[in-house]
Amino acid sequence: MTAYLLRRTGQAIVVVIGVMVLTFALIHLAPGSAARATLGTKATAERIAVFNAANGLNRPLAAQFATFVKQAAEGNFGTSYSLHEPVSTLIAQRLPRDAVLLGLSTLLALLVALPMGVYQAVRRGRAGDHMLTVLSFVLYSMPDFFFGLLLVALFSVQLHLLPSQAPQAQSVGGVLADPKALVLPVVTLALVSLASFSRYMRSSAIGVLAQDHVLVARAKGLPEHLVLRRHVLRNALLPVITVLGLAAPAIVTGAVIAESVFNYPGMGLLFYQAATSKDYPILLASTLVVGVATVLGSLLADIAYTLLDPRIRYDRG
Amino acid sequence: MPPLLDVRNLTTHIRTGRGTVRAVQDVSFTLEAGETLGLVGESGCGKSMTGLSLLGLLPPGGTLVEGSSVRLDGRELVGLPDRELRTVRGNDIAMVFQDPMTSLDPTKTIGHQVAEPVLLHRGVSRAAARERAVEVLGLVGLPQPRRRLSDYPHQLSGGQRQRALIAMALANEPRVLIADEPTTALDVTIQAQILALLADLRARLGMAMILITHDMGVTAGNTDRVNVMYAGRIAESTGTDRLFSRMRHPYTQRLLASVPRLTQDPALLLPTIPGLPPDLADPPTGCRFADRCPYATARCRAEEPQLDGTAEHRFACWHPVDGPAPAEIGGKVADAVAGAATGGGEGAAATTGLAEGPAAAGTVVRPRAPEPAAAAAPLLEARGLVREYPLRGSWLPGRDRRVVHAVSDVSFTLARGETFGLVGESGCGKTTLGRLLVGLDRPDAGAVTLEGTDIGTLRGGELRRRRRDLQMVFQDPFSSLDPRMRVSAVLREPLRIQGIGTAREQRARVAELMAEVGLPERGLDLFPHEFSGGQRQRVGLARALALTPKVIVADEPVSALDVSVRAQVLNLMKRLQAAHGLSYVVISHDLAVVRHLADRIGVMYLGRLVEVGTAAEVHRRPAHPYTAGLLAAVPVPDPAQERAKRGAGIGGELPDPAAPPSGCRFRTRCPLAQERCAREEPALRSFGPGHTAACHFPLVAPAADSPSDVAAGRP
Amino acid sequence: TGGGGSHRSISDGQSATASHGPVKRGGTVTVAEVSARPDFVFPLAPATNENGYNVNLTEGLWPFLVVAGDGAQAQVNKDRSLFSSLDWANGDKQVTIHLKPWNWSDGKPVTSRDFTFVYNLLKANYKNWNAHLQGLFPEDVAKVATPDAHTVVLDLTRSYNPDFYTDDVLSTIPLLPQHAWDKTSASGPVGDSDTTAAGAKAVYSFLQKEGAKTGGFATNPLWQVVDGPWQLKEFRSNGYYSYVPNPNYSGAKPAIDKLVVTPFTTDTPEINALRSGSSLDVAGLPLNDIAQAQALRSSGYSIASVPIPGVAEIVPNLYNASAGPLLRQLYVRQALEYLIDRPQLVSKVYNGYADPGNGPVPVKATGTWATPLEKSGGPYPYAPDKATSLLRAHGWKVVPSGKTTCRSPGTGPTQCGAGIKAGQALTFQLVYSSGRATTDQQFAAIKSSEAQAGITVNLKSEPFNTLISTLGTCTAASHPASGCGWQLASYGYDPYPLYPNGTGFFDTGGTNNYGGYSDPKMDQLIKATEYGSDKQAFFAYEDYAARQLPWLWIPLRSSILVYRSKLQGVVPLNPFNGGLNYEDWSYTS
Amino acid sequence: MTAADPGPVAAGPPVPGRPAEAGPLTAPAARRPWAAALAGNRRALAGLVLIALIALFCFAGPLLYRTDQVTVHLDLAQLPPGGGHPLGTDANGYDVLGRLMAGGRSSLELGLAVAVATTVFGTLYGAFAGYLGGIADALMMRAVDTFLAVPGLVLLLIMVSMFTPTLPGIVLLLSLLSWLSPARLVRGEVLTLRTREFVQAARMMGGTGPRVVLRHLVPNAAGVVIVSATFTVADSILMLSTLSFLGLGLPPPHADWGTMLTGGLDFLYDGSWWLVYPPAVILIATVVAFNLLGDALHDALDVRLQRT
Ligand SMILES: Nc1ncnc2c1ncn2[C@@H]1O[C@H](COP(=O)(O)OP(=O)(O)OP(=O)(O)O)[C@@H](O)[C@H]1O
Ligand SMILES: Nc1ncnc2c1ncn2[C@@H]1O[C@H](COP(=O)(O)OP(=O)(O)OP(=O)(O)O)[C@@H](O)[C@H]1O
Ligand SMILES: [Mg+2]
Ligand SMILES: [Mg+2]
Ligand code: NI
Repeated sequence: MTAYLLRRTGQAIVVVIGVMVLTFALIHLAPGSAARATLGTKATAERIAVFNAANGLNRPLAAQFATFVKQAAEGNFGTSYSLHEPVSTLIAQRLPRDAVLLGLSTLLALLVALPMGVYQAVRRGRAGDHMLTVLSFVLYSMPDFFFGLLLVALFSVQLHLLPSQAPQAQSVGGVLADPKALVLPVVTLALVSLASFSRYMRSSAIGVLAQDHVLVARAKGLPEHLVLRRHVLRNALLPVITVLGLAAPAIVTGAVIAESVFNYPGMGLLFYQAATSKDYPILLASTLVVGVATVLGSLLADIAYTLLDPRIRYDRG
Repeated sequence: MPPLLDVRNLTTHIRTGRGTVRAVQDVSFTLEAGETLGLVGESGCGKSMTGLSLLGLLPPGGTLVEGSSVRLDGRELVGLPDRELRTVRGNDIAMVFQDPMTSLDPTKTIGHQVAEPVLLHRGVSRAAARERAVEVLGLVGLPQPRRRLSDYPHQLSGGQRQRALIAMALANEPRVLIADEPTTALDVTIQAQILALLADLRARLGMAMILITHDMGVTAGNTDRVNVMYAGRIAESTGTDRLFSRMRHPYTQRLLASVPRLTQDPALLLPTIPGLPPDLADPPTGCRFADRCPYATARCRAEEPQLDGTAEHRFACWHPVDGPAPAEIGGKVADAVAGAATGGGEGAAATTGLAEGPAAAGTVVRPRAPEPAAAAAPLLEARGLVREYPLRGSWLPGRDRRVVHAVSDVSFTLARGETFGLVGESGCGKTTLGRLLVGLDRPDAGAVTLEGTDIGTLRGGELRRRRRDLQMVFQDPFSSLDPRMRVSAVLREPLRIQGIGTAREQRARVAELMAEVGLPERGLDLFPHEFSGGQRQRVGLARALALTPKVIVADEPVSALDVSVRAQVLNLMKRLQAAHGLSYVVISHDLAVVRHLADRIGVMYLGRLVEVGTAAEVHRRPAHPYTAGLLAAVPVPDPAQERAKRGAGIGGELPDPAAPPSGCRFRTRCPLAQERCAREEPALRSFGPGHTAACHFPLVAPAADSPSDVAAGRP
Repeated sequence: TGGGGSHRSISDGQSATASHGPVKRGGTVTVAEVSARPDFVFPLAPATNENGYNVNLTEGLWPFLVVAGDGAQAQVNKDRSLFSSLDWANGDKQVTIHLKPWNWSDGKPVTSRDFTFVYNLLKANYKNWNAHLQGLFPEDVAKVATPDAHTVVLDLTRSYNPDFYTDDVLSTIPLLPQHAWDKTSASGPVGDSDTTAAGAKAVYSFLQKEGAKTGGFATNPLWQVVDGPWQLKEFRSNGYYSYVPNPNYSGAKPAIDKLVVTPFTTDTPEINALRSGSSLDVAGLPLNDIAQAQALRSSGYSIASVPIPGVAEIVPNLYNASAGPLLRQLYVRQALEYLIDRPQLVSKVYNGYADPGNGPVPVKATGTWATPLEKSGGPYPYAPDKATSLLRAHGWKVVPSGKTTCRSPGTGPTQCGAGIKAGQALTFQLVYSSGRATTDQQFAAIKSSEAQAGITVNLKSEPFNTLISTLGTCTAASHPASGCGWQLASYGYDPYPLYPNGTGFFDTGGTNNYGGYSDPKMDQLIKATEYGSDKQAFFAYEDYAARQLPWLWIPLRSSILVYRSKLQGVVPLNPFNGGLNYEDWSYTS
Repeated sequence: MTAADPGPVAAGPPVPGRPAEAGPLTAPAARRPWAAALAGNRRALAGLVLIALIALFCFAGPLLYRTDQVTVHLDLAQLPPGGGHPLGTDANGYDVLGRLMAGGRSSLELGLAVAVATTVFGTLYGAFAGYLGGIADALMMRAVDTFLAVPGLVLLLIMVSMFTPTLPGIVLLLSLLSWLSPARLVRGEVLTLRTREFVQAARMMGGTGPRVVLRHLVPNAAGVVIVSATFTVADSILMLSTLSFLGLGLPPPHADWGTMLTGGLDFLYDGSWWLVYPPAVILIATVVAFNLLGDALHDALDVRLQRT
């Protein structure tokens, strides 16, 4: 197991370096100048020169990359061009809020999706399965912005039941203190990811149900609910963990939408705005953060997998 | 007093997308305490479904049809609410399944799984359930049961897992144990151990047992009575001895005859049952065996025979036979060759009625030199082959470089037209050796020479050309053919790759190959999945023949096939060899198969070749205790013989090939082992012409000639 | 003369009038801001720290010397401005500023020393000052004198049109508390560091550094010293902030207790919040949501529109490698303009809430400056047949709905023009800034109507910042440069100060003159508007620019404000700050 | 559905039909088992029928119902349904029904093009990585991981600023994001296929690497590939709508459902339902249809893979 984890960590490091090179290259390949984007319509040649010099943009790309890597290693991502704040501060402000929103919605999605997937697997081919299948596909197929707006139109505008915005507090505590406002964004994000989780769970549970050990459990006289809980759920969960681990980038993309629909400025919007205004420090730092999150996510998923699956846990040391 | 288990008119239907499968039809039998009932038959004839139906464990869409009745001690189980049925399952009736690899939950400890039924049915405390688990694990002979409790299934070997499964079934001392092919997935040696264990437990606990198997040998030694099933029905039902000596149903007769035996004359073809069991979604009217029965008449096709006869011996047949078929029924190899030459082959013969192949008797004239002269250069020679696989993670600093010793210093030769058989338990390196022989893998040391050329030194085009001479037939006919290619493309592929002939010539050759293996030319347009297992194995043979090789290495060519089909393929292999002067290396863990095909046999143990000799010699006068043990473990379809040898065979399991025992690798399981065996590695010694073995304490006296000559592996 | 004059009063085109109920003092007003997050509090923002929204934050704290816009009037707001009078002398070469006897929030008086403090800081740092206009303040100040604590005398290097100078220059200068800010470190003593160039640089850079620390906006003692009606109470990094009245404000104090500005990421959640009846009291309404008006009115809101002083345009890149030669031809620009149906765009796309965009001066927001030509629809009213004949007359084979190509190349009067090859098509790529449905509609319509004369306009929309990052200034000298790949660009609009002349836009080398337009006559006309007070000079410039089409004129939307009906003082709206004169607002009881 | 259940049948060699051994071969009905499995699957059928209807609507519809989807008619803007416009007109005066057809064409074309492009590239990439193994595989897969770790939105935003959003441009863009999943899937598949005996058989005959990959591995991974391609169509159509929402979609007068929906959402509250719900419904229906089909194929192919 140690060997396996060592190898996985090695791979993760390679990927993080890859992410740095890739984003750096892409960002600098894109046409347009950061100076003009930042200085706006009044960018004179003189000011552009000052800006470039101040931010080291007049140096060769390789040197810029070296500086970026060196500073990133020290945890210094520079200062945003357009927001004039240290990027680390910006991320520190926004990341936890996003984590709350995404964490809650993923949790909710899993809480619904796992039993739902197992239920569908058990009732495979029957009316209940078909209904849930179609339902989850419809949820999956709704563009998330449309879905969010529909919910707002119904629950906030029509019924005045729930606030149309996510909590506006800056701190995580403040966000959690406003559960009513969390409902719509969390539900929107959760329902959108519900579909893919439940599909995975369903097909993985179908696979497990077909295995002999389930038959053995039944032959022992175990009641069906115990068969499912003890012998199906955990086995079926394993592949889903891997999927979860890879979900980080997709979730970030989803977050942009939720953030703009529910007015919840987080990493997604920070990133989006940085990308449109060529705010290199934010762009680089946030892709790096997401990249690292993804890599960590799949690494953690692998570790979780290892812990949950004794076949790997006890594999030769 | 009612019988312990009384099954009447058990009928199970399964609704599926392609119609209703009548998996079990009108099955009735009784079972008394302490009795073992065998359920035998070909694959798909409803054996497992019968067992599952007794417990009410039907697949989705499955129902027990009106009129079915299962009484346990007079209590009707059919129609019982699920809650009450659950108190029977795992408590009064327990079941052991075929595949120990998948029958245990990989994420739960053995202790948990064995204690689970105890907790469930006995209402005892967790600690008490654990104690009971320890007890039964000890009972089934798992060493150090207490330590095993916290192990996970993957940490156990196949045999140990099967023991754990049995322990689980026995935890509540059930009155009836249904064992569904409990040993099919295991090695013969382990199979013997498990069967002995089951017999012992049954005697000690006084259980009744239903033993489901397709192996007539297993049936012979381990059952009191037998139900032969065919296409969802019982075809014949009687006491075991009577079944083997005085069977009445032609199906039983044929089934028995098609099993190759150690004692049988290899020159004779095996009798076969042509065709396949019917599709149970659409069973034929009348006798379901009629299509494959040599005695079938119009009545058979119109009218269904009922299971009738005396209480001791019931059978369902309009034209019962009386006792076993004569041995010559299969015909002889030479005749088969002649038959093929006249264009019909087995396939055509199959439909002609009485027997497969022309019935006329004749002597075999094998077109080969049976006594390879020492002077004649061998066709293929393996010299000191070594192949070791590094273990995962052994690159880490601070760890020893550990390797699996798959093949260690193996040498032997193969003469033209000869068949060399390789036997040994699973994991002893047979496949690895086979791959080395055909150049699919390269040895770490040693060399394989074909007609004097070391194929290890060949590269590129030269190697590609040389490959024509060496072909391989694989074990699994389901994975050895590309499922996306039509058979015509499969057979043309070798010709294309080697650039042999024009398209037209290639097509002609492909048609010729199909005829050669007894498949109709129409089959060329089909995909592999449209064939049965046996037919696919024929395609595999045809493909190997396409390049007219000199040597064919066949790795377990029949182990995935049903008995009846197995006989057909074995016959075909013999015929092809006779017709083309092929040399075979046949790999199998089944000594009977090897004995049937091979001229000489090599016995492998943990990567080493421990004994080599002519088939007859090895069988008659095994020198190595391992060979003797293997021979003893092979189940023979003869009740008397089987019962006599119960408990014989090899104990223990194959040691870890990454850390083989010092000295003689077999010493840990050898009844004759002494301290010398641990110190000193035995050299190959001669035990007669062409018979060598590596043992310090051989079962027969070695010949007096110099060992150095033998060490080179030259017979 | 002073700032105000009746000749400057314009009708804002809106009939919204204030309801006049009894005023109830107190209450909180919550204002929505869409993607406008201030991040710099020091009012003399350097270019590198300016994001366009900082003035929203600082205006209420440190008002400009001259405050533009009085209610709906496009004139100087004398009550809120810091001067009591401006006197021009010496042939409009000298201006005497009399300051009101007002106090800072810490009780100290606002004095002429505060003006010289600002002057000294800018003198030493103007190159980096975002609001700086080439050649104007402080470059054009020959001498500053402070005869007493409330009088400043500026001697200028040349005579100016007083309207221009008051409205465009003095309206960009706030007064800053020298007694609190004249230092070079947080703990250092307050002194007269600004009087030397080096000292002024040090003070500026200290204030610049402090001004960027968003965490300290509401707490740093520096920013607590204000002379405006408000004091910053709270500021969050996401752009949320709140004001409370400055208790020591010397002018008329605000009636409300607290003003909260709450940020929105996009229009969508803002509309949702309004519609769900949340706590928003004032918010902008995107034009394409104009249909929501009725629903909003019924839930207790009023709606008013206010024209934006500025000009919307399509900038032609006269020095793009492929489109430049075409666009340099006046007749091509004329044809393009003839094919834009501005009145229809105004009525259909903008529901009438837009300036038609007939020339360089908006007729609604700064109507007094609009010439009769502009008011009557501009020199190039929608006329597809004129466009067609213009092109034919210059040697083009016009294929309506097809591809018009040059039939007779050459430089003669009936030929296509220099650099245009035979068979060349009239194809342009137009980039515009994305995010507004009305803009998409407008350009789709323009594309479609240009096709009537066989002119192909390919559209590409990009977020504003992305778009301007690719917009390099292209001139005859600089092209082909890397930033000259664009052909036609429309990034929104350019805001005008009170005096809407073309400085910086159409003059050779002007800051916003991206397309490289250069015409000596235009330069001369623009200068004339800066220096003389002759209205004819302005009109001459305006009509010339309207005809010459340095840019293609297009309609400019108005901004629409939604406010709680019981909030009074919101209307009439002041176009110069989007109508957000919080200090005039109060609830009716 | 039960046919798909890997029940006890799987234990022994399967018994397809009843071709007599070495006797007459009865060819089962379907040559391609997945086609047969699909035919009997209601979900797949529903998906297929839906796709066919939508395709018919989009591609044949304009032949019957001609509208001008190029010229803006502001004077006809936002007419409610009725008269000559069964579904009204939009803010540009385009007939909504006609625009749904035109938009559907580009949405479908885009989805299919992306699916084809990513499938071809991803499959080859994954197949070679899996077949080559070792260092080459490790490097190739780390490249995939790298792309996976960069949020799709980053790539999209950067790419959008580099390319003018034209249909081919967007296809390229979305393909850049979508090839990763077929590549990973195919590689996984190839890793297991590689050990199958027919691959060894091909090598036995002297088959070369590319031959093994192209002739054996790729066709056998086809199941996985088809499933993933079907899902890619759905995902691409969805992604295009997200791009439009972010203002990065195709510029007017180009039509696609996502842009229509995004534009229509501005009128969510003002009663212009015909600008919101028709594009939403057809967009969702299309995505659902492709998902149903892909899901059914997935099930069907599982059966096949398990049977052979
Ligand atoms: N879940 C199922 N759905 C449909 N048909 C099934 C199912 N399980 C078994 N069958 C059919 O029922 C018949 C009997 O199957 P069963 O498993 O009892 O055979 P068996 O004798 O145990 O064969 P084997 O030796 O291969 O285990 C077969 O024709 C099989 O195809
Ligand atoms: N590619 C490989 N990598 C690592 N170990 C291997 C590899 N192939 C085989 N082995 C190991 O080598 C040993 C011999 O395997 P081999 O497959 O040759 O045995 P076998 O006699 O053919 O067994 P079986 O009867 O189960 O087919 C086993 O312990 C196996 O685990
Ligand atoms: Mg079975
Ligand atoms: Mg093997
Ligand atoms: Ni899957």
